[in-house]
Amino acid sequence: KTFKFAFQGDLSSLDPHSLNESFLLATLGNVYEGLVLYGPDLEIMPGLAESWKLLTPTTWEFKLRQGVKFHGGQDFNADDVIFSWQRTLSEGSDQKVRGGQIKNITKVDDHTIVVETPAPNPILVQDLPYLLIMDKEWSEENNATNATSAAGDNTGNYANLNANGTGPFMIESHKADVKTVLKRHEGYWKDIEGNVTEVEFTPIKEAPTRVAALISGELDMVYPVPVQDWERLDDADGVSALTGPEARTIFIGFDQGRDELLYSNIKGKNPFKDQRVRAAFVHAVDLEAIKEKIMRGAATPTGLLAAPQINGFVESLNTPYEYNPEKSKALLAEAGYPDGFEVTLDCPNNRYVNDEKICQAVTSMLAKVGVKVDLLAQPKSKYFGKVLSTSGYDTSFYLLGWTPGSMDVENVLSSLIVCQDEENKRGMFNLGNYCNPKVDELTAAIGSETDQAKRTAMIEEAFKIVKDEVGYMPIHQQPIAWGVSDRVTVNQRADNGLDYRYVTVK
Amino acid sequence: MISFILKRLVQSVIVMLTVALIAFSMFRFVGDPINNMVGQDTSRADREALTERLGLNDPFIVQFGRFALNAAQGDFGFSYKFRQPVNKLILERMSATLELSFVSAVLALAIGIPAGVYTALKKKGFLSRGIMTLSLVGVSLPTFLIGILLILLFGVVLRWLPTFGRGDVVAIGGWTTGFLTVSGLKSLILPSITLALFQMTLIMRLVRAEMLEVLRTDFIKFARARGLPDRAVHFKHALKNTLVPVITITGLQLGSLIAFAIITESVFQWPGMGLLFIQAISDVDIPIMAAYLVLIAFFFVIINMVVDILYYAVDPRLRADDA
Amino acid sequence: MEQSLERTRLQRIFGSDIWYSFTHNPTAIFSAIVTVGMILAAIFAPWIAPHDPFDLATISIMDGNLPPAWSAGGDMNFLLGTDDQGRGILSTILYGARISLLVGFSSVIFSMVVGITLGLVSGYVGGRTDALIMRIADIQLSFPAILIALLVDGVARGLIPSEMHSEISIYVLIFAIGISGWVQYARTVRGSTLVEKNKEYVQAARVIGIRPFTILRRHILPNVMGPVMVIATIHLAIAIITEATLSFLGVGVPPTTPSLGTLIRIGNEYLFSGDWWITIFPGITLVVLVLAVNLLGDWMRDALNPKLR
Amino acid sequence: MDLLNINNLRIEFPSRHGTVIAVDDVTLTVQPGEVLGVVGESGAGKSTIGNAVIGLLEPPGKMTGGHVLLKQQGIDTLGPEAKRKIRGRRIGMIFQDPLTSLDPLQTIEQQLVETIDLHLKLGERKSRERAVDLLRQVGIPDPENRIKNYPHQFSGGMRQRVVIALALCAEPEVIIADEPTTALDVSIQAQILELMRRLCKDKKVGMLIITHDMGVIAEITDRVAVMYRGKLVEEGTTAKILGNPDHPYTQSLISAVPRPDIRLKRFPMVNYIEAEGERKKLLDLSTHWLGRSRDYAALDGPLLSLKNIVMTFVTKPAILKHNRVTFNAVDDVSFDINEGEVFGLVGESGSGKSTVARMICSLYRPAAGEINYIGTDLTKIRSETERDFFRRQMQMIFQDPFSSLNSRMRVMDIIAEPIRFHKLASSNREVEQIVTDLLDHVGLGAQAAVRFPHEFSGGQRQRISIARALATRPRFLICDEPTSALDVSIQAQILNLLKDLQEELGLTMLFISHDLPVIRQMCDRVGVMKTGKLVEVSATEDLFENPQAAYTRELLDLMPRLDTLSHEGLEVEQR
Ligand SMILES: Nc1ncnc2c1ncn2[C@@H]1O[C@H](COP(=O)(O)OP(=O)(O)OP(=O)(O)O)[C@@H](O)[C@H]1O
Ligand SMILES: Nc1ncnc2c1ncn2[C@@H]1O[C@H](COP(=O)(O)OP(=O)(O)OP(=O)(O)O)[C@@H](O)[C@H]1O
Ligand SMILES: [Mg+2]
Ligand SMILES: [Mg+2]
Repeated sequence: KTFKFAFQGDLSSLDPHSLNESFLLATLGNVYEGLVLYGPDLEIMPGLAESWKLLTPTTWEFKLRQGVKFHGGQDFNADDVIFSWQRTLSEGSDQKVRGGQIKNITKVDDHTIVVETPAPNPILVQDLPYLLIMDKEWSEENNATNATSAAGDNTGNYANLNANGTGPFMIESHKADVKTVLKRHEGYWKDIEGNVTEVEFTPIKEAPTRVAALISGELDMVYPVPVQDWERLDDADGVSALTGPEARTIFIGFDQGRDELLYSNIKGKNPFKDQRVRAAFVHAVDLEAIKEKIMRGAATPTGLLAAPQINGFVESLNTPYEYNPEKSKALLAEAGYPDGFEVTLDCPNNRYVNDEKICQAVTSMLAKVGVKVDLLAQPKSKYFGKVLSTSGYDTSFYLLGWTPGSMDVENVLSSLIVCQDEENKRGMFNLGNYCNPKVDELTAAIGSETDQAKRTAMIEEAFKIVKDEVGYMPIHQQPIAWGVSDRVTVNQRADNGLDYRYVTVK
Repeated sequence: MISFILKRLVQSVIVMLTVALIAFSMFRFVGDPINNMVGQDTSRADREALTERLGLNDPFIVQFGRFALNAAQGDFGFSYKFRQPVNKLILERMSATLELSFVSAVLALAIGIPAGVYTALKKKGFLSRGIMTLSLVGVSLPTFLIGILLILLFGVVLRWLPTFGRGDVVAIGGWTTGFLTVSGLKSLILPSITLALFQMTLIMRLVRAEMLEVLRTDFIKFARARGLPDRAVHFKHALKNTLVPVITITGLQLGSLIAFAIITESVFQWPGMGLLFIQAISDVDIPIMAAYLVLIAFFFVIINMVVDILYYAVDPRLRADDA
Repeated sequence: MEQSLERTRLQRIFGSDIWYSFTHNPTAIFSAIVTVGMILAAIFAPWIAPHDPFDLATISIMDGNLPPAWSAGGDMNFLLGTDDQGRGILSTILYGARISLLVGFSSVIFSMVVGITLGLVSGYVGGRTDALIMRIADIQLSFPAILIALLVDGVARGLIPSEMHSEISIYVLIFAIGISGWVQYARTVRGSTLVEKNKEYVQAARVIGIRPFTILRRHILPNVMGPVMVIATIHLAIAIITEATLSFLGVGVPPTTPSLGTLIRIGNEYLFSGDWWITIFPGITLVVLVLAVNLLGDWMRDALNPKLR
Repeated sequence: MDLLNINNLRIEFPSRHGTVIAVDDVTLTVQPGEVLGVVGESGAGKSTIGNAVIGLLEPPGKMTGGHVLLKQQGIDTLGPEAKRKIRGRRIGMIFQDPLTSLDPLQTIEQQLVETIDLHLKLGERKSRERAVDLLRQVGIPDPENRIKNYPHQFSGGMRQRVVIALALCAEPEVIIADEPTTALDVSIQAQILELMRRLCKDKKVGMLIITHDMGVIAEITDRVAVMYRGKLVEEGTTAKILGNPDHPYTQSLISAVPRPDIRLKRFPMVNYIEAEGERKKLLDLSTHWLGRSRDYAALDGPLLSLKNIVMTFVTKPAILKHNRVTFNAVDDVSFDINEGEVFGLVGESGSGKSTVARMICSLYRPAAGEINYIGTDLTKIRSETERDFFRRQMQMIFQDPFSSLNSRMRVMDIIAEPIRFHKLASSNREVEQIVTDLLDHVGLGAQAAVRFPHEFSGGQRQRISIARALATRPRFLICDEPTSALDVSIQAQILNLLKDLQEELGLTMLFISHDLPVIRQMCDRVGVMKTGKLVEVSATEDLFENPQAAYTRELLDLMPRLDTLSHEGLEVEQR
């Protein structure tokens, strides 16, 4: 049974360590496997490791699965795990962050290993699903022992165009950006729910074309589908929209670090340093309207920077700030800006669902309380080229979206909320440099607290502070929408990942 | 003639170098490639290391020099995104684009020229007015819109033709062709029409405009006086005298078809060079962009050379002043 | 007939054959009316338009995607419906036309002037000059408007203070589109010039001693304008649409002040969802405009050629 | 039975500047084997008749009355396809403007073969043979190679002969020849006329020949029709019309025919004026604009002297220099022209006369030799500004009045251009004054100023270019066939004007013509050219009385004698 689908982006490489990007990992997750796997609902389940247990706060023992074979027929064993881990740390690898969670791996026997972490790490396994395991021998034969780097010597790496994993599917043919065909790996160690024997993936850049291809019956599934097209899909016969909230949170940030805003008519001081101004902003924006009109009712407005699917999500804090223009005006006046001020909003226009539209809506809502926003909407490469740390956070007011790679709030805190800190690589995506020492302490503690109850408490406290200080303007969890033909059933994961294991073709 | 061609080839090298130079002076405005090459969690240190390794911190003149040197040895580097040799990527795509632009160019000429002649002859005619007007609707709507509408009609509603891609292709040596399979041919139809529409209008109107003038010349009058049949008068004598501008424009258009059929290729997800290029722009895949622009420069020099040669072929009066 | 020898400027205009053939050509009159009408409508948009879609404080997202007034769920305030941000399509067309027309016409004129001049020179002078200009043309051709726009925009942003960015963006557009268009004219004109320059009437002019520049302007130019007109009139449409593409790339006008092209582009995203009016109305506007301009161009080409009158 | 009938033909050219009635109620007939000559004032409507007969009137022209019958069958009413069948096959047409009648992008061969094959269905090879043969008959040297050339590589006369060949190639029943010999030297002319006469007599072809050359009329026509202002004023046998014409216009026309035998002081003016004083009286140059003082220092030595100039053309371009086929159109020619002198240049068509002219006004750069004008070598001058000085002094009347006028400019602007450029007039008003005045001198009314070149007859265009040449008040004037397209009356008027300018202001002229009588009347010295070489240079009278070179004698013998013309009332120049 063949399953044909299209995605907006393409599979830039077959090397599981080459790029830390969700689509690539999700796709290769069908070819390669980690010690643990994501279940249908992002829950962690045993993968190449049958079981694991904490020996000391910083050491774990993993029992590896026996009798697993790579597509090439090689046996899977401890050496492969160690090798793969080392590979993630190799020059050119983009998995250094994951690899970095591990200090050392020692081989007990062929199917037992002990993993050592630099610090106590309660959520180590959270980081393992996408630490994909390659075969040592195979890699050495084809001297692909280093990850395919985007630069320098070992570009053109064998692993870039070939794959040899333990997963249920293996690469039949791969033409970058044109078509990739996978077929079922018969010797897979476990039988799977799905009945697909062949998968055909084509990247289709333009949304309308994608949708057309689905409706015309050429494809069994396409994603993402623009929210405004859902109704159309449901009306059309033979296809329907499969939707759900994504684990990604869209939010707007303020530059609270600088003493004067880069892009504003207020000189000599930084209005965003004033909590009242930030409060005024959040109260001026009508999240419901955005949900109804722009997201066609599909988004879930939020008050928290972490989505419900994320480990450590805090229900109580998830209620959005209330929409209240009057209050907003009052606050502005109080803060000394009775008739507002000007500021530039940086916004991507091809990164998140309807990102540009959201920015426009926010712009006009703020206009109503007297704040004149100049909207600078750009394609993602230019946008990120401007706002990120590498270009010195060149922004005053920006829209961003975040899914924690580890599916744990700790990542949210340490990337978005703690003070910018170059040395320790923390707060790198805290583009506005919201900074509160207390929160930093808490985050540090959360990182190493193994007692779940204590941990949860600290998480709540941290997020409470952020929310009270209006560190950010959370917008919503954006929806995922897949267009699926009635011929097939698929499982939609909240990280927008498609797992062929759960695809069945009627 | 040979000397002429040689001269051009020499010039083409200079042109390509200049293009590369300008290209490199411009890349930093296109965006920051790094973000497309690493995941969000990648630390700044690693990002900067990568930037360093790619030599993106060097002044553009240095980057250019490096590029030029390698290019001289036929090495255009590796794509940042695909981590594959750029030559390979571009070559893979070339056949798709060339076939598409070939077909649509043929369409444009095959329909545009006769239509132009007709509308010129039947200046006030009802039909020709109709043609003139309709053709304009074609150009005044964005290619993207036209593409989508065609897809909706023939792909979704009628389901006659594929909505995207190139269908099955047959590989002959390095060249993959869609001409040999049914699905390949079917998938050619919509994109080539979309592309041809614009060229067609342009060529048609050019031919018409020129014809109107030529038809009034004495030699046409004399040709009639000799009793030549209309076909001969119109196509052999009149049309040939209108060709110089038509050739020019056709050349240019063909060039831009090959180079920048970007919108059409992305609407139909046609795996051609245009698509590769626009992707490269949005991913800031500098090696691809650089190599591509240089290649295109070469294309244009060649095409325009052919055009100039055609001038001489068409109009003997121009040969005198070429020694 | 003698009076025709000393005529005031006005008489020259209204006495001219151009004017005469214009007044005797309904198509020309009609399309002229349409064109001028649109231009005026654009200029006086603030007075004509029911709303000011560029004033964000007045638009409300809550009336986004309303269908035209006459269809179910339509709203009388928005005759032609609204777009996703709740801007009245009618008003937006009127305001957007300002941008589109400005960019369209200016950039086309820009590239015409540059192209024709260079074309004439390289065709007439020939030799090294010709080679040089034509190779520059080849270089130019290798860069799509998109890249040029990015370059120009980048440089411009580098040079001028940030608060002025929004003002200059439109000139960036005009320049970028203009510069990427001139080659078409240059090469066409050059081609025709090569043919014309050997004709005897040019030699006659040379014998009189007329400067090459004047010969080009007065003798050759009129004889090579035919194709130029064709390209220019069609080019207008392209320019207007390119503007939208560039704006999307963030180098043009911001999305809060959509042009015709941008409006169409926004509409494209709603083709499936059935909000056809967002695309169709601006689309029609564009088609009509282009039609009118082209018909006008056709007429003028014939009118300028005494033999065809 | 009549072969061709033209009954009560009336043709109008409506325009917003009033309707021109080009032909007004003209009736003509041509018998099989007969040659009917049509003479008359330039602009009288002769060509228009021709065009009307084969149904190719220039828009906006239209037949508003009358019929055209071929063998009693009306052909003006036929459908386009039927008309097409007649053209070329049954009626051969030679247009007045041979230089623009050929498709510039097709070789002579292609055009001939195409036509022959179409009508005679001979097939490629045979057609080609016939084509070469035809070219030989019309006297094109080495046709086998020349047939491969393109029109622009041919001289005026050669093109005209190609056109004739094209018209004759299908052996039509009727031939309409509009000024077929204007650009031909007497020898070729004689040959062509002979060819045509034979056709008529042997094949019973009827011919309607339009010409200004009374010599030609005398040579071949059986009957002559005289036209004036669109009307047919007189018709009769050739002898009658030439001998004792009835109509005053005809009389004055005949009296104005330049005499081959004797040199007159002035050309007799046509004194027939139908309307009141339209023709210019003798103008008094001392007061006239054309006569305004010229700032020329009197010089010793020749004004212009050519030293061994050579012009080489490439007839077969090739990559490598050595296998290019080239030939010398002008081969080592040298002569002087003194201030105030009229130097005639005669010679067979294609002998390089126009090329010489073009080199003098530096349109062509000589391959060798120098051209000294007032001591400066023009071939050395590089910058336009330097050249200006000479440009103003040196003007040229082009051989082809059709292509040397910019069809997109009004006559007013065409003539005003040099005046404006050289700042010869202070105000716009004055410029327009001058232009009207010039138009008047060349016999075109002021209303011509607002019209465009294509609205004029051949002769009228010729006069426009003459007016343009005079507009700079030149010191040295090059006339390449200045009057070939003019009827004798206009010709007389213009030649007199030139004579006056020459005598009173010392205008120097290089006068290229095939019309030996005119040469005799105009020139002080004459040079004879043959195949690019100058075979003889001598004073006019000597040349005519006792020619030296064999070729010159040949020319003079062939010069048509108009013995029938009466002599009385002509003042012979004493010398
Ligand atoms: N296209 C036109 N529009 C207006 N008037 C025209 C046009 N063509 C010719 N005429 C006028 O018709 C008249 C006759 O023209 P025609 O060419 O028949 O003269 P012609 O007898 O051949 O003179 P020539 O001997 O100089 O050739 C002229 O007065 C001319 O001005
Ligand atoms: N551009 C050219 N290329 C090749 N040969 C040419 C070119 N121009 C003229 N010739 C040749 O040069 C010779 C002289 O031409 P030219 O026009 O001077 O003759 P001419 O004396 O003026 O004859 P006519 O009296 O018929 O005009 C002719 O044989 C002609 O074929
Ligand atoms: Mg005539
Ligand atoms: Mg000549």
